[in-house]
Amino acid sequence: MQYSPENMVPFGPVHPALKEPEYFKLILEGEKIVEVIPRIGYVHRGIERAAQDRTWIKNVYLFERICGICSFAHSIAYTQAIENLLQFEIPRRARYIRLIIAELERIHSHLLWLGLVGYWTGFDTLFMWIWKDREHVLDLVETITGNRIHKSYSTISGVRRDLPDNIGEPLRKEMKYIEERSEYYKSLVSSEETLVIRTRGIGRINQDIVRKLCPVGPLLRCTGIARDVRVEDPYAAYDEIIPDVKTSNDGDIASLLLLRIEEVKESCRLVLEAFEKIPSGPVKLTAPRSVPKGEAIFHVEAPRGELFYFVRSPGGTIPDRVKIRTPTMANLLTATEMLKGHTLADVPVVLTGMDPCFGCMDRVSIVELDKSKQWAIRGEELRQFGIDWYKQRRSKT
Amino acid sequence: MKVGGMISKFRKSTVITVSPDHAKETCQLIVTELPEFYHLSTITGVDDDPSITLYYHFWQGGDFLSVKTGVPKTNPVIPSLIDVLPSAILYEAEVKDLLGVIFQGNPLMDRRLLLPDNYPLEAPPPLRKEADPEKIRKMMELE
Amino acid sequence: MGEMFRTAFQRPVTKDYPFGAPQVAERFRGKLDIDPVKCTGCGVCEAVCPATVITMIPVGKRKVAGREIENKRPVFDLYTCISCGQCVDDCRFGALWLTHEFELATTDKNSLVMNKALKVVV
Amino acid sequence: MNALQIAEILLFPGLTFFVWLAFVFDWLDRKTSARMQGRVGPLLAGPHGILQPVADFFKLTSKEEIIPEYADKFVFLWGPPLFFAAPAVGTIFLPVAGLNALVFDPYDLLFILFLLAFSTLMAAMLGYASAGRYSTIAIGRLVVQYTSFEVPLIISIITPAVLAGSLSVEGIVVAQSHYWYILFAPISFAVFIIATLAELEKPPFDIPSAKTEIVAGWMTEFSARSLAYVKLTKNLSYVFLSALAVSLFLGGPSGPVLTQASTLQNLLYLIYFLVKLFAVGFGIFAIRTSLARIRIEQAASLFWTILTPLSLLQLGIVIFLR
Repeated sequence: MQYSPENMVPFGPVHPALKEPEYFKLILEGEKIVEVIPRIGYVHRGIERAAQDRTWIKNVYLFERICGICSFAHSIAYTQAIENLLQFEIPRRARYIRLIIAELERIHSHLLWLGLVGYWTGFDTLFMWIWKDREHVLDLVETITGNRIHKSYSTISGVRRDLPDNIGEPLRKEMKYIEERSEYYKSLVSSEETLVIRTRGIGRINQDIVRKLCPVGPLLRCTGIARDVRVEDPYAAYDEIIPDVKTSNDGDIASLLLLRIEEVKESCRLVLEAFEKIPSGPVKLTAPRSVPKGEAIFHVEAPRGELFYFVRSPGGTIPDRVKIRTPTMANLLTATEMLKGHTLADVPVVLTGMDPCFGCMDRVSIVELDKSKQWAIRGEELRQFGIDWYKQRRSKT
Repeated sequence: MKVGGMISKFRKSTVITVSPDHAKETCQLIVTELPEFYHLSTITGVDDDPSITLYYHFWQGGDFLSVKTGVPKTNPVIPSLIDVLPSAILYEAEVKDLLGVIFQGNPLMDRRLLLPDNYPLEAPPPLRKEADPEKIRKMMELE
Repeated sequence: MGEMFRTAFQRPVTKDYPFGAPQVAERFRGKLDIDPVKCTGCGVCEAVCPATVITMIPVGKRKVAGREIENKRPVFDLYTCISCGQCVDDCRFGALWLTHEFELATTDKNSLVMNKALKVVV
Repeated sequence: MNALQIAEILLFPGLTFFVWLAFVFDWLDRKTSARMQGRVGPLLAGPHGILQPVADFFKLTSKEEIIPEYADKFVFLWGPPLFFAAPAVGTIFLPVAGLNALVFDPYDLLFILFLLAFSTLMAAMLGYASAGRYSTIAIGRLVVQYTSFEVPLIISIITPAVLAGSLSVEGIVVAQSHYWYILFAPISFAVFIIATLAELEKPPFDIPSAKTEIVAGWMTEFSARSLAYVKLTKNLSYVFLSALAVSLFLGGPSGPVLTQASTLQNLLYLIYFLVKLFAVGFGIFAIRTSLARIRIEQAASLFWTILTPLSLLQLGIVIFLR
């Protein structure tokens, strides 16, 4: 379908359905989507350039502000990359605490996404309920780290403060509560008829698309490939507390829903197990100001997938280069692949399928692939085009 | 490795340093030859004055495999990996925009990428050493 | 459907914040505060602050071992402060801490500039 | 048409009463769906936020009206009041206080059917006049949805008419004085409720005004005055259709009458009518909060393949019974 301005419907950049500005040019044939051209870069802040004139410690607070939802994943990825360079062995208790906070963040991120799917299929009640339950996790995180989202809890040589001592009882209560609720949502999602017909069979991807486009995280696991950084390349305390990787194999939004609920339950189990087995001991060592020369690669299983950090130090207090590749960046091509062949009504649902976090991804972006530039179409043109397009099609068949 | 290149191994990631024209061949070997499913994590570009070094990071199971090549700053051109790994289109587009490396065969090369539309054309790409933010900001105000 | 009626009769979870008291966790990181007496003007907090909030202001002279040394005290422009608490951790003299106060909206910016530390010495 | 009748039409059981009911329904809808979702709902305007819809209406009318450049000026300006007229006129035929309606006409049921069709036509006209891209897509969906839910709606309205043997709402209400038609035709009552959900564009059928895909659907380009009218009309048709359901299936204001004094009788009828009206209203609120939005072709298939044969079957039973 040759791209022409007449049948192009803009979706974004500022659109009530999308929380962050991104812009998808949808080439429609009637209501069916034929071609999707993402054009993003509206929230690009040049973080990688900014990192090059800040010291190692200051960068910790810069990188955790890349994404509002997976901020702790960014900070542990960065701090562990530097600990690699320093050949540092941080205390075991700090690694356990990092695991607990990372899993709490995964629960809060998945619940946020589940609520959004409800919102985008018009099911506001599910959105309200899930976000009501998510508050429990956020309050828990606030009692431990002092802030709901920007936890600023992990530094280069471990964790800044120990767990509050009376945290055991509320932690167990909240985890049990979240497990119960996710059990209820699991049954609701597969039984609620209006939700099922909006999500089953939508945005189907299979293994060869995945092998070609390399998505990461739940999008990869929903096609049956069990690939999780926590298991394959364990960091923090994942070598002692092994998460078991959930997969499903029909790769549509419904399976993504169930997969993420399973992961929430799995995270609850991990948090409780880590809390039972946590060793005593210090949580922080004194870290040197400067990092020896060298380069290090570190990746972490953020809620949305593999978050990749490449840090290169010239041997001083200022980094030479920090390369960050966020999971949404890898998933974007697969998402546009999922969109093809569906109707306009499915666009928000499929877009949430990959759980986009454009704040993360927008340090880099892709531009539209088409050639012709500006367009200004009026309602009548689009309608007129639709009418004679169908007339001409009918005459052909 | 069949391709001439220096292999250095530190901690969990192996780096194969190759000359620019062998880069594509090495990546092709990694993807096709090696049995496990190699996942292209990303392409990193670093500006070390005389040349721009590019790393192609592949992730497999526990360890990393990075193909490292250097491209002269005067004419930073290198064949693109699109036909071998379609997902590379994203990462090449990013490196092109931030460092000005041209990847032959990548459809995004002629489009302005993540930089704002009023980023001055003659200004050096932002991540280059000689790009000084104050100067660029003044240039942008003029336009 | 059943769940709906059960939630209908439970108490709604909306917190009546503007009217009721704000519920804040014990470790909440709010506005920065300083104890001017403990502060010795060493300047470590200025070096470590990610948001360059702190600037050291010369306050007077001090004689140490025969040499005249500038005496400096920090001034905090809390307008750009991100409440990360890095300065609190790195202050050896325990002169800084984070309060629970978060209602910082004001009509003029320099009401957020905190120069309490200057007053004591001069 | 003496002064009392005009006052009755304009004031008590007529226009202002129903507009006031429309505001109360909107408040009730927002409050209950909020409570069911664990929220508090409107709180500040008036006791428990009951004046919130009224406050919204007057705030909107005071705002500046923006007319899109390509819009068809005449329809855009005069459309909303006309759109408001459709349900407003319909309310006259419904008996509220007392068993007889304000205006009696042997064939007023047909006129009500015309009014339903007219309000959807007006919605399409308004959306098309505002010439925005989102509204043109919304109009396509609106017309598809209308054509699919209209047939079961008409069939489910005809069943009580066949039962009562008369084509006027008042006739049907009178005929139901000792047993309500819901006992005989429960299926058509259910079909009627589902069709009203589709007519009012409430979830699961809020496809034409799906806020996550096409902004506010055919209402996207409306701003101050016209938006206030459109919102009020949606609430008014909400009240009108539930009142219609009450009169056709639940016997309107009829109910056990204790005294002979006519004023007390009318008061009693009014109370019965209001109780039934709010019961139907709550039913629709519950359905509205618990369902997700389905796609347009799924809605069309739901209506054509399931609801139409069902209501035909019900019509057959009723004719056979009669």
